[in-house]
Amino acid sequence: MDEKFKLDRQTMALRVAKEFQDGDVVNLGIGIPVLAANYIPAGREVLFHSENGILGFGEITAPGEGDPDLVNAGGQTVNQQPGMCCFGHAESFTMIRGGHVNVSVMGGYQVSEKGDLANWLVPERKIGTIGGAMDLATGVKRLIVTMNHVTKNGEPRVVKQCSYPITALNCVKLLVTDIAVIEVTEKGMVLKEMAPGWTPEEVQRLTEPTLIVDPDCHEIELM
Amino acid sequence: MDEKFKLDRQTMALRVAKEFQDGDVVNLGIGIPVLAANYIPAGREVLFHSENGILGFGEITAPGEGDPDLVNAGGQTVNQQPGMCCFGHAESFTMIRGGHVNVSVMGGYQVSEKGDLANWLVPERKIGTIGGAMDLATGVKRLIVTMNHVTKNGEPRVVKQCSYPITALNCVKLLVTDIAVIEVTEKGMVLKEMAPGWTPEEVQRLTEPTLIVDPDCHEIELM
Amino acid sequence: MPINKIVASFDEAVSDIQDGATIMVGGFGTVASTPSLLLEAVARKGVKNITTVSNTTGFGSDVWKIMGHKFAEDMDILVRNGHIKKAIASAPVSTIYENNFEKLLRAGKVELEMVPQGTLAERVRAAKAGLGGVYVPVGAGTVVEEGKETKVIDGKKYILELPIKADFALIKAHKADRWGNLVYRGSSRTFNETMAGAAKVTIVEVDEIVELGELGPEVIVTPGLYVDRVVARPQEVEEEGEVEISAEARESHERFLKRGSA
Amino acid sequence: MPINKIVASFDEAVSDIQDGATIMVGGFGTVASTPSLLLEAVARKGVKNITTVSNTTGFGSDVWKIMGHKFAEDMDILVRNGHIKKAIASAPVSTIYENNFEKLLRAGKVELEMVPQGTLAERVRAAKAGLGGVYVPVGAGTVVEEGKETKVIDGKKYILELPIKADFALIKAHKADRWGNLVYRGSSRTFNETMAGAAKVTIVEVDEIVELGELGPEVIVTPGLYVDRVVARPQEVEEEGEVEISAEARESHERFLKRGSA
Repeated sequence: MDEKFKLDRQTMALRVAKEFQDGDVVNLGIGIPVLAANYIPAGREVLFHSENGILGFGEITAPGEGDPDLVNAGGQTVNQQPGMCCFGHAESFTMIRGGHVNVSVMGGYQVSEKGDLANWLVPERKIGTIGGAMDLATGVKRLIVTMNHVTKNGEPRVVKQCSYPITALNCVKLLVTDIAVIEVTEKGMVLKEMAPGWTPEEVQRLTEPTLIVDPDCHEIELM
Repeated sequence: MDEKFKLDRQTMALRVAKEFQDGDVVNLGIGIPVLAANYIPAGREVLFHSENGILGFGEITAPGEGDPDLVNAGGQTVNQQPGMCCFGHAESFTMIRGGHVNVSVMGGYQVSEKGDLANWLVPERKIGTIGGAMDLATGVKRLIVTMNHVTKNGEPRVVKQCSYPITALNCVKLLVTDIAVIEVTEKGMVLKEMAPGWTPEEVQRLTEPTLIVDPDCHEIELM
Repeated sequence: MPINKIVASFDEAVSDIQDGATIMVGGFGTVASTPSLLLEAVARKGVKNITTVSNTTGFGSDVWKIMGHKFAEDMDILVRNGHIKKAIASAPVSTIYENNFEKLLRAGKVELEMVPQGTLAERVRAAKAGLGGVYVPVGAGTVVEEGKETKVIDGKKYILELPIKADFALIKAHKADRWGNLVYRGSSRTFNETMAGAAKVTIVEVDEIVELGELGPEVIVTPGLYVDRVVARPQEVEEEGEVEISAEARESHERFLKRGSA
Repeated sequence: MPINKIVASFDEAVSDIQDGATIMVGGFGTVASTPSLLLEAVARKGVKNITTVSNTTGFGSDVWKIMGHKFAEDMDILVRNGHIKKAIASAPVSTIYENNFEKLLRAGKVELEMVPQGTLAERVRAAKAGLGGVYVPVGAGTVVEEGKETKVIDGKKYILELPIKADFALIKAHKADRWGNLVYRGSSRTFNETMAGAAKVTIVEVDEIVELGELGPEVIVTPGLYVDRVVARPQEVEEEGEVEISAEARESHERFLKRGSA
C-alpha cells in the first residue's frame, strides 16, 4: 500500500479547533486534544475546563515557569487569566456529568458505527486507567474524538463493534482522524472531509462500517 | 388541678444551653431553642449553624440594625464574628444530613417513648410546613426537643405513640419540658430532672409512657 | 465575539418564559436573597400555569417594606396574581401568618408538593449534576415516603428521590461579570447557588456588574458556565412616597420581631 | 475552652491510624495537591493492610523532585513500602510510566477497585452528605456496571453507586485557622475539598496557619466543622544536598514535558 499523505498531530488539532464555537466550554484530553487550545479561530472566545477544577484558564506556561498550584488535567502549569475560577472535584464533575461542558475532545483506540468509544484500555496491556474519560464521554454535550484512522499494523480503528473495552456507548459525535472527518449520525457514519489526495473509496477501504459519503464531502478545510 | 411551678421559656432555654459542649456545632430552631444562644455556659466555645447557610455567626442584632444579607433561619439579622463562613443550601444540608452538626434543638408537638418526633403539623390545621425540620431531626448527632409537657387542654405531649404526623422516627435524645428533663434511651424514657417542687409521680401523671426514674433524679439544675 | 451574558432589562431577561414552564426561584424566603425584579418581570409578562420550585411561597411585599427593603417582592407576587398552577416548596406556609399561598391552597386553587428542605436542595443538585436520583434518609416513616420507592442500604431505610428538572432558574446574586461568574453576600447564597445551572436556562439578577477579572478565581462561588443571562438592578430607585402597609402585615411583623419567622 | 484543632506534629496528627484502616487521600495526583507530610507520617508509623481512596496511586517522589518540589512524596510512599492492601482509585496506572502500583498489581500483591473519577467524587460526597447511594449514568454498558444494580430512570440507564466510607481523610490545604476553616490554592482543591468531612476523622496539612478571622466568611472553602485536626508544614526545609533521581523518572519527565501526564 503506498503511503498517502496523512495529517500530523498539529494539523489534526487545528482541524478540531475549528469546531469550537463562541462561548463554548471545552475540555481537552491529553495528547492531540490539548494542542487544539493553540488554534482557537480568531475572534472566538472559548473557555477551557479542566477536570481537576479550573475553568477559563490561559495558555500552558513554558516548562518550569508556572505555579504548581495551577495546572491542567495533564499536570502542565497554565496561566491565570481574568474570569478564571477554581473549584473542587465534586463540582467539577457536576459540570461534566450534568452537561455543562459543551465540548470534550479526547483520543480514542476504537470508535464504532454507533459512536461507541473505547479509549481506556488496550486489551493486551490488561491494566488501564479510567480517570475522567467515562465521565466526560457520558456527560458532555458534544464529544469529538481524534485518533489515527488505523492501528500501527494497519487495522481499522473505525469499527462496526468495538472489540476493546468500552468507555461509553453512543457518545462520539465527531471523529477527526489523520485522513478523514466523520460525523456520527442516527443513520450511520457520514464522511464529511478527507485529507488532501484521498478519495472516499480509499477512506472506506480503511474503515469497517459502510460510510455515507456526504454530498458535500470535500478536502479537509483548516481555515 | 393546682397550678404548680413551671419553667418559663427563658429558663427552659437556659437548661437546654447547659447541654452544649465545647466545640459543638449547634443548630437552633425558632422559638425557645433560639433563646438558648444567650446562655452558653461560661468559657465554652460553641459554633452556631443556620440552615440558610452560615456557620459560626454571632448574636442576633437589635431590630433594624443588622445586614439583611446576614440572617439566621428565623430571618433575624445576626452579627458577623471571626471564623464565620457562608455556603449554599446543598452544602448546608450536606452538613445536616451527613451528621456534621452535633446538636439540634427544636420545638415539638409530641414526642413518643421511642423518641419519635411530631412537630411539623397540627392535624386540625391540615396544612403545615416541613422546612428543614425533617432533615435536622434525621441528620444531627443529638436532637434536643423543648416543649411544654402538656397541651393547653392538659393532654400529654409525651406519648406512647405520636398521633400527629411524624417528623422523624427514633430521633429525640433529650427532652426539656416546662416540668422535666427526660432522656430517651433504648430501655425507655428516663426522668433525670424535675422543676422545683415536683415529684416523679406528679410528672408521671402528665406523661403517657411509663417513666424510668433515674436513681439520681433531682431538681433541674440551671448553673 | 467576546462572551457577553449581560442583558439590558428584566423584561428582556424573562422574555422567553412561556405558559406552563417550570421555574426554579432561588433564595431562602428572605427578600434579600430573592430575585425580586425578575419575579416582577415574570408577573408583568403574565405567564400562566407555571410550576415553581422554591423554598417558600412568599410572605408578600408588605412585610419587607416595613423592614425598609427597596426591592420588596417575593414569591407572593406570582401567587397572588394567579400565575402558579403548582408549587414545589419546603416551607409553603407560615406558622405566624396566613400567606396568600395558604389561602389559595385551602381554596383548592393551587397544587402543592412539599419536600423537606435538604431533599429539595439535593433533588435540584441531582438535576444539575446529571444524576438519575439519590437515596435520602430524610422522610423515612413519614408522609414524605408515600408513593416513593424505598430501599434499605447498610441497615438503614432510604427514599429514592428524583431530580427536579426545570426550564428556568431565577437567581439573585451580588455581583456578576460578563462570563456569568457570580458571588453572593453573606447568608444569601441559599438556593441561589444550588439552583444556578440546574435548569435549562439560568437567569441572574445582581446588585452590580463588574469587569471580568474583578471577581478573583478563589472567590467566585458560581462559575459562569452555569449562567445564561445576567441583569443588573437599577442603582437608583424612585421614592414611592408613603408606603401603604396592611394591618395584617404589621401584626405579623410584630410577632416576627418577638420570635423570628417561619 | 477555645476550640483548637491545631496539632503540633505530623506524627501526632496520624497517631491513631490503625492497621486495616480505610484512608481517603485528597489531591489530584500532582504533588502540590497532595498531603505529602501526612503520607510520610503514615509510612513512618508503619500501618499495614490499609485501604486507600484517592485519584491516583502515585508517581513516586523522583518525578516531583526533578520539578523542584520541596515536599515530594505522593501516594507512592504507601505503595512502595507495602502499606496498601487495596486501592480505590480512578487513575491507578499511567500511560507513560509503569508506577510501583502497577508492578504490585501485576504481581498480585495489591487489590484495585477502579472507579470513574466523577463517580469517585460523588461516592465520597454521598458519604459526606449522608446519602444511601446515587444513580450515576457514567459507566453504563462498561465494566464499571458489572455486579452493580442498574435502573432505567426517565428512559436512561443509571448505575447505583454506594457511598465510600472511610476512617480517615488526609487533606492538603493552603491555609487553616484554629476552627479548621480551610482555603486552597488554584487548581489544588480537587479531592481535598470533596473528601474533607467525608471520613470519620479529617486531618489537614497546610502551608500556613492563620488567626481566626483572617479567612473571610465569603472565601472559606471548607467550613471548619468538616475538619478535626490541622498541622502546618515546616517553613524551612533542610537542604538535602544533591538529589538522586532515577533514570526511569528522568525519562518519564521528558515525556511529560512533551505531552502532559496521565
